[in-house]
Amino acid sequence: MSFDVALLFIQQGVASGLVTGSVYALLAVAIVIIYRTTDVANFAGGEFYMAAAYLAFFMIAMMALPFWLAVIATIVVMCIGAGLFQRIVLAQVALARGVAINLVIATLGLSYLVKGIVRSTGFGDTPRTFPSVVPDGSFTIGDASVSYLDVTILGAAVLVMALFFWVFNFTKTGRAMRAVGMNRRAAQLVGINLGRVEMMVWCFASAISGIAAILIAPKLLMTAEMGSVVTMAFAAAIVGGFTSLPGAVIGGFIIGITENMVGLFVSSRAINVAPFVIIMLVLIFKPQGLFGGALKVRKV
Amino acid sequence: MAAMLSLSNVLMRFGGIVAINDFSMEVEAGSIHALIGPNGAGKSTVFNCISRIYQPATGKIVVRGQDVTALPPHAMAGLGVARTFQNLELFNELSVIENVMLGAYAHEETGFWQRLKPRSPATRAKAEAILEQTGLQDFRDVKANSLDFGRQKLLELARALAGSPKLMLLDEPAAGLRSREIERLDQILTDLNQRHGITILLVEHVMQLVMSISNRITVLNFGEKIAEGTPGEVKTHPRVIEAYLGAEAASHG
Amino acid sequence: QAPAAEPGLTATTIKIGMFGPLSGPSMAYGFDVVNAARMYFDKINREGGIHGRRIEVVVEDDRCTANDVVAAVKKLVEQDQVFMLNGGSCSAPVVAARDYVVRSGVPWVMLNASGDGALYPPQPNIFGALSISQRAVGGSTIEFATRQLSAKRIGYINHDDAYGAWNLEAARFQAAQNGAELIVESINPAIADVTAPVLKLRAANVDAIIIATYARPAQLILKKAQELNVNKPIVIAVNAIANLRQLVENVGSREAFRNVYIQELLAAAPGSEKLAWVYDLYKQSYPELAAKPDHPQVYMPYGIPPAMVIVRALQAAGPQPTRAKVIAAIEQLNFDSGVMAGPISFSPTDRAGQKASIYFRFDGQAMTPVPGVFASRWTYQGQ
Amino acid sequence: MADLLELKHVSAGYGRIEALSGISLTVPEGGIVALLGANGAGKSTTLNVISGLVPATSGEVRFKGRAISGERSDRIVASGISQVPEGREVFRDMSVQENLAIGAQLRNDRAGISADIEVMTGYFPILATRFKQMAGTLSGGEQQMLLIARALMARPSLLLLDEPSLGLAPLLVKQIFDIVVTLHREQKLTLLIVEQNAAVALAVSQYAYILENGEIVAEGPSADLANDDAIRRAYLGA
Amino acid sequence: MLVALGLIALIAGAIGLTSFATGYVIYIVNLVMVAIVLALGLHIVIGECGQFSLAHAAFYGIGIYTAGLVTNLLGAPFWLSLLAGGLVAGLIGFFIGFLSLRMRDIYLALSTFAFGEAMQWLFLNWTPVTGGPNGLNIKPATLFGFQFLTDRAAFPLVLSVTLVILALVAVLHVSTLGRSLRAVRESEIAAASVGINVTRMKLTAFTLSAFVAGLAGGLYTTFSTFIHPDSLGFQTTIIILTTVVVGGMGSLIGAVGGAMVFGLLSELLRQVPSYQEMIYGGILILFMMYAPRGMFSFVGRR
Ligand SMILES: Nc1ncnc2c1ncn2[C@@H]1O[C@H](COP(=O)(O)OP(=O)(O)OP(=O)(O)O)[C@@H](O)[C@H]1O
Ligand SMILES: Nc1ncnc2c1ncn2[C@@H]1O[C@H](COP(=O)(O)OP(=O)(O)OP(=O)(O)O)[C@@H](O)[C@H]1O
Ligand SMILES: [Mg+2]
Ligand SMILES: [Mg+2]
Repeated sequence: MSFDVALLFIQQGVASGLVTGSVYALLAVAIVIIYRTTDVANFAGGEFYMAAAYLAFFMIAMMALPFWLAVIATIVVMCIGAGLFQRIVLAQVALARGVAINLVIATLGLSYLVKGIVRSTGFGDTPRTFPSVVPDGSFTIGDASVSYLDVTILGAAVLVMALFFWVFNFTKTGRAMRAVGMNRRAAQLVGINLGRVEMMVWCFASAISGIAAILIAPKLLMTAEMGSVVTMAFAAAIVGGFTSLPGAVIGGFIIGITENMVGLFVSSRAINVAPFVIIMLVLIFKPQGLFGGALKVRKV
Repeated sequence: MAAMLSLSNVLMRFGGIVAINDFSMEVEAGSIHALIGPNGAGKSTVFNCISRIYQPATGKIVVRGQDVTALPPHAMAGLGVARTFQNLELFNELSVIENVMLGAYAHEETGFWQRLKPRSPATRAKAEAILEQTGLQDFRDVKANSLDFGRQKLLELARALAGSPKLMLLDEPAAGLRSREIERLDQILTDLNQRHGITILLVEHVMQLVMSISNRITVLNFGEKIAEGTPGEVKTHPRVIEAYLGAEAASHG
Repeated sequence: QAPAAEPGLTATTIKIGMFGPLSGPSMAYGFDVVNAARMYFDKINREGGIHGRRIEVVVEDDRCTANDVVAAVKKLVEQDQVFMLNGGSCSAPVVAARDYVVRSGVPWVMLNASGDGALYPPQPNIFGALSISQRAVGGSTIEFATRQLSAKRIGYINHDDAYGAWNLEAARFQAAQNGAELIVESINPAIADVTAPVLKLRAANVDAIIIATYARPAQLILKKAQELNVNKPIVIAVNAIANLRQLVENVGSREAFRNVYIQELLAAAPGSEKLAWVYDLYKQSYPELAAKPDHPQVYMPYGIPPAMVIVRALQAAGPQPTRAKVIAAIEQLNFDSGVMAGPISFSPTDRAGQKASIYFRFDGQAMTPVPGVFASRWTYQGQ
Repeated sequence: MADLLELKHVSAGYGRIEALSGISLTVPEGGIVALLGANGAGKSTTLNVISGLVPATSGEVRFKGRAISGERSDRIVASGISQVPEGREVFRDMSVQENLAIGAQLRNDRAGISADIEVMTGYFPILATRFKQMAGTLSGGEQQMLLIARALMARPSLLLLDEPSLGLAPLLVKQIFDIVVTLHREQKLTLLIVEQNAAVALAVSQYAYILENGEIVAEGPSADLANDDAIRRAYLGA
Repeated sequence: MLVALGLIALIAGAIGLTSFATGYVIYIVNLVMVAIVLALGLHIVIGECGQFSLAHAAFYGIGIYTAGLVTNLLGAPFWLSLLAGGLVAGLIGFFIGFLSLRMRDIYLALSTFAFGEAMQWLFLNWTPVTGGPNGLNIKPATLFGFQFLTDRAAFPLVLSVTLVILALVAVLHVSTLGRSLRAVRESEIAAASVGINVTRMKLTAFTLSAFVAGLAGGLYTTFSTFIHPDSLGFQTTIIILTTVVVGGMGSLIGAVGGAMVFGLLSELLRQVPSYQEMIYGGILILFMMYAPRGMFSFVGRR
């Protein structure tokens, strides 16, 4: 391979990897927020994203709603749906003395349910898209070609992530969310409305998934199986440390870029296994992920 | 008399905080030795260093003549060291009797195949006896985490006893007990010490207990030893009064 | 076998066991294919059946997983006692039922599974590739690229699964024969970012790119090729892109279709006059399904030829059919279905029914047929 | 003095276990009431019923004349009841500062909150030196102080203390009870104290209840109880 | 007592089965027994030791490929293939356990998840050994020169191996070893303080769990003739995990019962194709809402 080609590969690989990575990062943020506050690894994260895409599709392409109206409606509906799931299902699991794994299996159940519902509408089979936020076309940076859509995705993703980072770390609501994640009893004793905070967390997370879906469906296309990218989001979250929001974001970029580098310099066959190899390597050397903090001995 | 336990020049840091600083002490075999000091002085940290949960930066820890500074935590039970925890570390979902039986783990047969044998009757009998001794026999099959706080503390003591220890490290065993139970605990500990010859290192804030049963007391403040001696000596030591007991408590006595 | 009573046969009925993915992620590959075959059987029944016997079908869901395919087959054979089998839409899992079917001796005509793993080496009672075999797909695309597009260096993107392994084998064979060089990029069907394979093919300066993947990755690749300014001809092999308007919409611009060819297995473009009867029959038979969006599913017509094979073989086997007679009859078949691009034929040594495909040029709006037939020359040589 | 808190025939339990069987008690406004009893008597359960963490199966809890049983715990906190729980329930991965701030979760007066944090570090100077340390790594006593301070940050009118002296050095026990008495005097804080150390509890309180197996077996002015022989033997040691 | 009676009834029923049931039913029963063994394996590491391993399908696959290859290449009798499958899986389980020792909770779960995905990729791409995307054809199992060609013939074999494994896991459960695994699950610090070598316990659990999963793989090859990597992915792990959780975590009856109920449920659901995903999802949700401690929690935890 000549130097020029290698240089081109690196540039294009990084550029495309950043964009795909931002998709992973957004979904990873949604996963991490839920995990940190409710201890649940949300297996339905992918289906939130899928459901949001179909909702938006339905409103834009079938009902011909104006784009922005559809976007807002999608986010609102997602938020309410996830909130209700928390309130009706997860709250009851907790009430019945379920532990974290029970909640996880409940989200798994939800994911089957949502997939089944989407498939039964008949829309699930053919890959679909809906008009993207931005016009077609691309430009080049160095040797890399980047589409307007890509730039928008990256920009919007970073914006959304920054916003949620701020909410989570620097607002009262965010503090309440973190408190619930640490000690539910104590949170109740300082006057936090547990139910509301948990509902809000699910609502936030699914809103993020909704935003991701609207940004990305035009790029990755929709099928009933599109939620499987959440695997990559999990990978991103793990690499980043699973409890760290910035970690999830950086993890997303790492996974996105590595996929491309492996595809370009090793083999296209290896693209899909690359994230898992990264996970294993990262965890072997840093058992808490890159930003998960030091391995702590519990004080007794 | 030989030293059951000796620490020399132990130093333990957490980030910037020096939790124990150049600390040395000796616990005589067969004695009840108390380690007291204000909250945050580093008492539990000393325990954690001895039971190998923390690795001190410098210093040496010797148990019954053997340097244990490089041993893993699980090796300590085999050396006859058992402990309880300040904030409870029970096997929550297991029954009371299972908790106690696990305490005897280090003395059961080892080896993969032997351990596959169904529960050994000897261990069970021993556990039953200890439940009797600690008054927990009625709770034998209850899950540990549904006991009230006081009984959970007692269960920890029972579990430690099951290990037939030579040295017991007790981190605040009386916390949460009321006076009558403290008296009972006093009796149990004295009995263990005198009849079974178990050496006890005790961290405790309940002075009523400490002063009545200890042979010797070491006082820690900000990770450093400020006094050591018999209860009588320590009680009147000005630095101890100032940092720990307070004038009133000392005068009551 | 006792000559007296063949299972699944009465004086008035003949029982056929059908199976395919009726649920779950692979549903798109077979749900309506099963429906199509079923409606064809119904049509035959309405027209009087076969030698006075009505065709009775028992349908099982095989979920396109190996264990479920085997469970479905065993249930049909042992519990429902069907006369013969008609099923299978997914290539890798159907292979799992091969040994059992061979041992039990039940004739099996696959639905649209390419099923190469069960067809090669040929087994006495298994017939398939009624849409096409993957070997035939791979060989044909290379033939098209070398003969029609005069390509010497060919970029070949396929899946890393059973599908891909089979079509690649024949593609390699044909490329060697035609003196072309093959640059292969095998991708996972679930891939999200196709930058690497496309960019590598651009850098390798290939003369043409063949995409032998499912619809979603194919569309991602087309889109990426446009973004990365790849202006070489692109051939899309069989992949269920029936709705060409959706294809253009998904790719995002007509620009991307400057130089695109589409392989087709059906006798004519979907929606054309020639196939109208199939779609009409579907609407008639399943009004509720037809009202759903995206129905019939893309592969629906592929269910007709297997049903035709069964009907013709039963007719040929005479009023007292046995499994052996039916197998012999299938071996002799050679007919034009009117649905697929080429004739359907078997022989004592060849169990793959349909091998031809035709090509269209598609400019984002209109389809222009490319004259000629481009056949794979790969044949089974033993293992 | 009006009754600030009133429990009428309250029962509660965990699954099949009945922990409280129809207890009644009152806490007058501005008073200090002690609740004594053996381990497992149901003292913590009582406080948790008041705080809304454990639902009452029957009976009624009234606060400021209003029935609060069945209300959500955050509403109860908002109405002016704070609890210092047993078991060191701090927010382990938050700093001391954040733990204090979150105590004022239901308040919106920024200035008042930071002033109160000052006040708390005045009461408990050690917390000031640990301001940025994660609460989970504090020593047991430090955590106990943090918990009291955190509860006070809500500016409650009724403070429930569950074994405040547990695990504290003698000097600190004295300090904490001094602070409690000071708060009671200066801020007119009403207190319900659960305490193993009956001597201390009876010394600071005006009225006391004694709980056994989920039932109130004795009650009376603290001074009287302290002089009652049976009580002395059972709770005060020789 | 109840358990023993149930077991006897089960065995009697199973033997009766061979005489009148169709080969199809026996096939399903065989599959269910493999599911039981898989669930038992996962029970050891999750239920007893509290370590979340999400690579169970990978160990199962290793067992299948090893046993299959040993049968194909060496013509070994079934018990040798079975054991080989278990041992190789156990060995790799030991290695993975070793790498994962420093990890806890979710990190452990996710690193094993990554390992599982990587293994599936390896199965798919290591064509010379696994047959890659073509899958691997497995010759029928043999014993004393007798070939097990049908499900019916293999059934007694599958049943006895399952019972033996069940018995072994039950012994583990009541043994000192089992108790010390549970101690690690409840509190590592306390476990160490009573003298339990926490590291060794975790390794033991990982290894045993992988060993049993490998045995399940070997068992599968006694009545199946084909394996494809598609069957060995995360989906499969999730199904096993689900059976263990819905049955009741930490309970032996739960693991076995969960595997039976879900094995049959899965087969029943094939009869309602268009709704099965929704029904399955709904069932999971309802179980978690109303019986999170397990569908057999009312039988009493063992
Ligand atoms: N794991 C840790 N990380 C950081 N700091 C720690 C850790 N463990 C202990 N410390 C600090 O070390 C000091 C001593 O703590 P330790 O728990 O030993 O005190 P103690 O004497 O047992 O107090 P108490 O009587 O209140 O239990 C404290 O300031 C505590 O904050
Ligand atoms: N979460 C729980 N699950 C089951 N039983 C419980 C639970 N919490 C408490 N109990 C039981 O309820 C009874 C009352 O417990 P509670 O904690 O109120 O006692 P307490 O008086 O505070 O005791 P202590 O002085 O030991 O703290 C006890 O028998 C206890 O075992
Ligand atoms: Mg301490
Ligand atoms: Mg209490």
